[in-house]
Amino acid sequence: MPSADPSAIILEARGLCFLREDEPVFGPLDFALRAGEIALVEGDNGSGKTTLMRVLTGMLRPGEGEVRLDGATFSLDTMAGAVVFLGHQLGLKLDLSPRENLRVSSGLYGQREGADADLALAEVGLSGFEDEPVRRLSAGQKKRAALARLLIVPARVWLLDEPYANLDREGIALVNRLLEGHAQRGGAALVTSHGAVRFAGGEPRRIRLHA
Amino acid sequence: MPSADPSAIILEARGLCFLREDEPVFGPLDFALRAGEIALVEGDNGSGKTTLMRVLTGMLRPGEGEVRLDGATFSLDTMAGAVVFLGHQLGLKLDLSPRENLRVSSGLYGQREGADADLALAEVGLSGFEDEPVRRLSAGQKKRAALARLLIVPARVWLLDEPYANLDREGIALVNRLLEGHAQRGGAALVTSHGAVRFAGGEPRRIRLHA
Amino acid sequence: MTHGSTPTACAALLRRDLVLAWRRRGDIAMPVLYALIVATLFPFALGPEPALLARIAGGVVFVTVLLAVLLSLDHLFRGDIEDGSMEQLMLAPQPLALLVGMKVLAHWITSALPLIVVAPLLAGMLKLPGTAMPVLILALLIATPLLSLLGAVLVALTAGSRRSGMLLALMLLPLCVPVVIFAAGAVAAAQEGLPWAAPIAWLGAGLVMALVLAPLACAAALRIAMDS
Amino acid sequence: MTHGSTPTACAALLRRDLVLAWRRRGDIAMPVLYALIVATLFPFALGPEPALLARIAGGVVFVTVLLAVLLSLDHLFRGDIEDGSMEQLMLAPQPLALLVGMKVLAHWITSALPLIVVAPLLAGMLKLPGTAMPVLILALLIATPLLSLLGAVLVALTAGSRRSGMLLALMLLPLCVPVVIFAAGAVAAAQEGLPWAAPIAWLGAGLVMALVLAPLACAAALRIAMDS
Amino acid sequence: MSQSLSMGAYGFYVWSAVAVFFIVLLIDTLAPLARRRRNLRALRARIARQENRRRPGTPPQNESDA
Amino acid sequence: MANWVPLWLHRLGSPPVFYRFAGAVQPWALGFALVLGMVALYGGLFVAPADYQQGDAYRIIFIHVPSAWMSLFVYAAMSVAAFVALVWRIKIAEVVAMESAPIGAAFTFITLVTGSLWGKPMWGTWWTWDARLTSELVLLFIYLGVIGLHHSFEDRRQGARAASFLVLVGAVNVPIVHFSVNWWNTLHQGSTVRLLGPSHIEASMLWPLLTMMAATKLYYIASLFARVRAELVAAEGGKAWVRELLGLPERGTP
Ligand code: HEM
Ligand SMILES: Nc1ncnc2c1ncn2[C@@H]1O[C@H](COP(=O)(O)OP(=O)(O)OP(=O)(O)O)[C@@H](O)[C@H]1O
Ligand SMILES: Nc1ncnc2c1ncn2[C@@H]1O[C@H](COP(=O)(O)OP(=O)(O)OP(=O)(O)O)[C@@H](O)[C@H]1O
Ligand SMILES: [Mg+2]
Ligand SMILES: [Mg+2]
Repeated sequence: MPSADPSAIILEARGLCFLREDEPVFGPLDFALRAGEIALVEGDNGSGKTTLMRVLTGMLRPGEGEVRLDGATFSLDTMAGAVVFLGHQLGLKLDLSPRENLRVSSGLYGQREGADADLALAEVGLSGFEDEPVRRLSAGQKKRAALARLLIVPARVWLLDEPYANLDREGIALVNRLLEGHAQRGGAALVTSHGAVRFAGGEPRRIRLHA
Repeated sequence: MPSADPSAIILEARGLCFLREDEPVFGPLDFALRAGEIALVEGDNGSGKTTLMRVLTGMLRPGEGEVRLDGATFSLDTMAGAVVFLGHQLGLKLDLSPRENLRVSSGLYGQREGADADLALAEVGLSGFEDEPVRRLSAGQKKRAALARLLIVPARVWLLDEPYANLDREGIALVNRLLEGHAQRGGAALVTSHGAVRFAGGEPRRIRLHA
Repeated sequence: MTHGSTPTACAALLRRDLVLAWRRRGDIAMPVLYALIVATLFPFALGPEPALLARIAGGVVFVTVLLAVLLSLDHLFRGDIEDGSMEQLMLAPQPLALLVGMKVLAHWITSALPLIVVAPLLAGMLKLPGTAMPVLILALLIATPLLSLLGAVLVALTAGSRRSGMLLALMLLPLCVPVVIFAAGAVAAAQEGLPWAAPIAWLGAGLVMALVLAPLACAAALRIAMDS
Repeated sequence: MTHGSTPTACAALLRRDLVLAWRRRGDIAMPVLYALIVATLFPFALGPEPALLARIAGGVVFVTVLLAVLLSLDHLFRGDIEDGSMEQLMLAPQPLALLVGMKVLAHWITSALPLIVVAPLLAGMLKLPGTAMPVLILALLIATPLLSLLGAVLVALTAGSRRSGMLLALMLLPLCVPVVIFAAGAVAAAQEGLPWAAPIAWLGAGLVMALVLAPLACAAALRIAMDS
Repeated sequence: MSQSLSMGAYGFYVWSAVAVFFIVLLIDTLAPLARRRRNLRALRARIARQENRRRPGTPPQNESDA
Repeated sequence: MANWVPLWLHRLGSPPVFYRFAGAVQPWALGFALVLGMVALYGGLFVAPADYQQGDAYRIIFIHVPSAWMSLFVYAAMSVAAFVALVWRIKIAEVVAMESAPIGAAFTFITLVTGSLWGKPMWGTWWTWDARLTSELVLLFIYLGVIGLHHSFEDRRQGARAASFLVLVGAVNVPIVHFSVNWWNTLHQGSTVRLLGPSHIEASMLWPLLTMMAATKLYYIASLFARVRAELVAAEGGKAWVRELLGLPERGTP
């Protein structure tokens, strides 16, 4: 792992700003995420949470300011699998089973030590659905299948866009459990939510966006 | 309006059951919705809420039992616009603006007296976005655009599948406001949720599904 | 409270589909481009002998138009099903067959009509004699709505499936064989100065039947397809 | 913790696309059937004269293959973009151009290869003389990957909802025309007993260039498409 | 006999036709047998999976307060 | 109409009954088909005399014509089943219609190949765009379309119903394709060769032909029943009778 130092800043935004047709979508943001930190991005509908996430993945180019990963300016080409993103679109192939979907992810991103697809699926509550095509899962089950990816992949930064949506209470607890585990392993995570759901693990950092 | 009698049963399920490959997805259900009643369908992920909704719209054929609308067995052909359904897929055309989408709905379903597209959009908090293609709206804004349809269309029965997902706090209050108004006008509604969100308007009926 | 009238609903849907097509007018250009490419290709592949080209012009134009229509048919209902609009259509208090008919009409206007407009150009490139041109246009005007309607029934059947446009092609072929034979036959007859009214009349009869039956069949097929 | 190696990632992606294709193996058969159908339509439209058919056989086979390849290319990236898999690919610690190359390879294997296998059958049905058959296969073996690669760039450009992509597509689509012209030309030459090595060599040169440049262009185009 | 087997000059055509007939129908006969076995195996697996699904949760049962 | 037909059909419409019935009939049908087929082939290939015009090549008739006949017969049977399936929603009819398609496609394929093998020595070409040949090819496409549509659905019954719909649409098309002989100016290569009407045929040639026709009918029944049984196991997976078949306990009892 490149940065074993627990107090090291992993992800940092400096004066980050995204412009769409020269209108700022979100204002200049400054924040730094250290190893083991979870930050909650809060804001109303349309305040720019998803846009911020896409900027942080490098998919969108920031209008002003910059994003730094492990202290270096980063782009799609240089971040080398350090980041995993879970968006409104889950990135699952409907014709593959959850297990096969996981195998693709671990092929692309590598596999965390000791991680196992079936264990991960059991942990997100999908035992018995390992071989069902994802097409046949309910909305919440699909979300869980996507969450299983987080348990497999060795990325240090998790960017989760509304991970709580479509999940039942047990599923919300599951997301919180996953985040706590990740923080304990020294990862960092940025999670968007509408504040309607209380994040359980300690008091997280909050980044507030205004529409 | 066919049934002005406030105590009349609008939507009724008798021994309703759906089988998928001969496995029951949800067990025999009996419930009756009267004018002005709102019922909450609760259940964990994969317990069959969406499936129940699709059966109630007539899109899926019940395995056993029957659904009655205004006392008559109903099917896609006989219900004549009495039902409006909002599912995980919102039924919005991404290339049209919210206003254009609303115009299509009112063309198909007719328009409620005194209803106006721009007023409805303002009520769901989309003023200023009337002419933006839906593609450019955020997830929550899309949901709001779909909700605006409820304000326009004269259907007496609303079937809402997870209307709260992707909405911020103000959006959740909006859905509750819409439901209360609908109940006061003598409509009936069935709403699924995971119970993570508390329904505000009085104590609603609850229908519980178990996986 | 006003329940929507059927004409309003049809107009709203037709208008929606036309606006959507206009928003993506690039996609309208695609079938035309395919057709142009195919037409350009033949002189290259066969050499520029006018007699040979003239001989095959009618047939090539029809096959090309058929394939181009097929290409665009594939998307007729898919978008509506994927984004949940089809459920809205089915729940609307209007006869589904009529609504489906409107969708087919919109499809014909946006994909077949441009092809008919460029058909004289294509035929000209392939040296079709000018005398046969009016017959070509007439045959296209009758054959393309027929193809759209027949195609729509099959697309509706595949609506709930995870299918590709190719399955559609396979299913459509047996249905469109007679159409192609009649249409190309009429043009060939006109080219040789023979009477061409009979095949056109057959096509017309087919079109009338399809206009009545196809929307009903479509609606029935969609009901089957959505019931999953 | 094991970071995925590039070969592993490529293998995983290739495997995924092949499994997906296998799950929908009906779709693999489809280009083949489609080509068969088109080949069937031509005799219907033109009449069954063997000499005439033999004359156009080469051209028809290539136009058909072009259409079938383009038809199936249409879905190359769309599925991945719509379900969010494309974001996963772009964030993976692997060169995007390579991953895209894998996708094109999978596409070629599942849609062009079956076509090449049935091409002799098609050509035979259209009375192409046996002497020209090896040249036909050779030309197809070089032309289809070229079409897949060029088509992939085209599809990547139109992937976003951006107008500019459409414009570039209009410029790129005609690029496919020379490929078909050279390939059909080689077959026509072989049919007439003329030397056919030159057009094949041109095609080969084009393929080498496309193998290097097209994945890079694709990756760049996809970045643009996702950046909205 | 060998003369009768060679079918004049047409042995190749006749025997190919017979061979095609038998091969195609043989495949057609064997396919459903294999499929039945596969289906039964898949069914056992599916039932096992479904038992597995039910184990962690409550038994299937529905209620409503109507 | 006598009411035993609907009664009998009604009883057979129950999947477990049909499963058992098919299981009892299938081996016999297959056995008789094999025996009759062998007898017919022996008669056709060795006993019947060579044709004075075509020499021994005409012996392909004993395969080609029964197969060609079956390719149409199976379509007819499939159409009836499809109609019943759509109108009365009978599961067995859906399964019968869908499982007929591959068999019909197999016979159509055999017809095409054996016709080609016959055409090469007789007409000097493997393939010509004769109306009858082409319509047979189109029939193959219809079969393949039905099979493709059936399998492109997630849900079995839905796929079966959609494909049944296509069967009926295609059935309307079959006569059209046949009449296209008149509309389409073909070369009509085959017309001179097809002088063998069954009535003109010699008895030593006729009996193997008729025997082969009976054998193919029986084969169709055998293959259809085997397929239906295979499909029923999957389609009725959750039902008690299949669980019993698997030796599993009733659902609900732990
Ligand atoms: C690919 C080539 C061929 C195909 C697809 C084909 C197809 C057919 C079909 C579909 C039938 C059944 C017609 C019906 O029952 O209504 C048939 C019958 C027949 N075919 Fe062929 N055929 C082919 C080649 C040939 C050749 C080369 C010969 C002989 C030289 C031949 C001789 C016959 C005869 C004698 C019948 C008997 C039925 C009758 O008299 O109508 N066929 N063929
Ligand atoms: N198309 C389908 N084919 C087969 N099985 C399905 C299909 N859709 C859903 N299922 C299964 O049916 C069950 C109920 O699904 P449903 O979508 O109704 O759940 P839900 O209550 O809406 O869940 P969620 O809260 O996650 O949306 C699930 O176990 C699911 O796996
Ligand atoms: N592709 C796009 N093109 C143009 N504008 C866009 C696009 N996507 C989003 N927007 C606009 O940018 C703003 C921020 O959108 P974003 O999706 O980031 O919001 P969000 O905070 O994720 O909201 P939600 O909670 O509803 O998901 C919104 O006003 C939206 O209308
Ligand atoms: Mg968002
Ligand atoms: Mg649901």
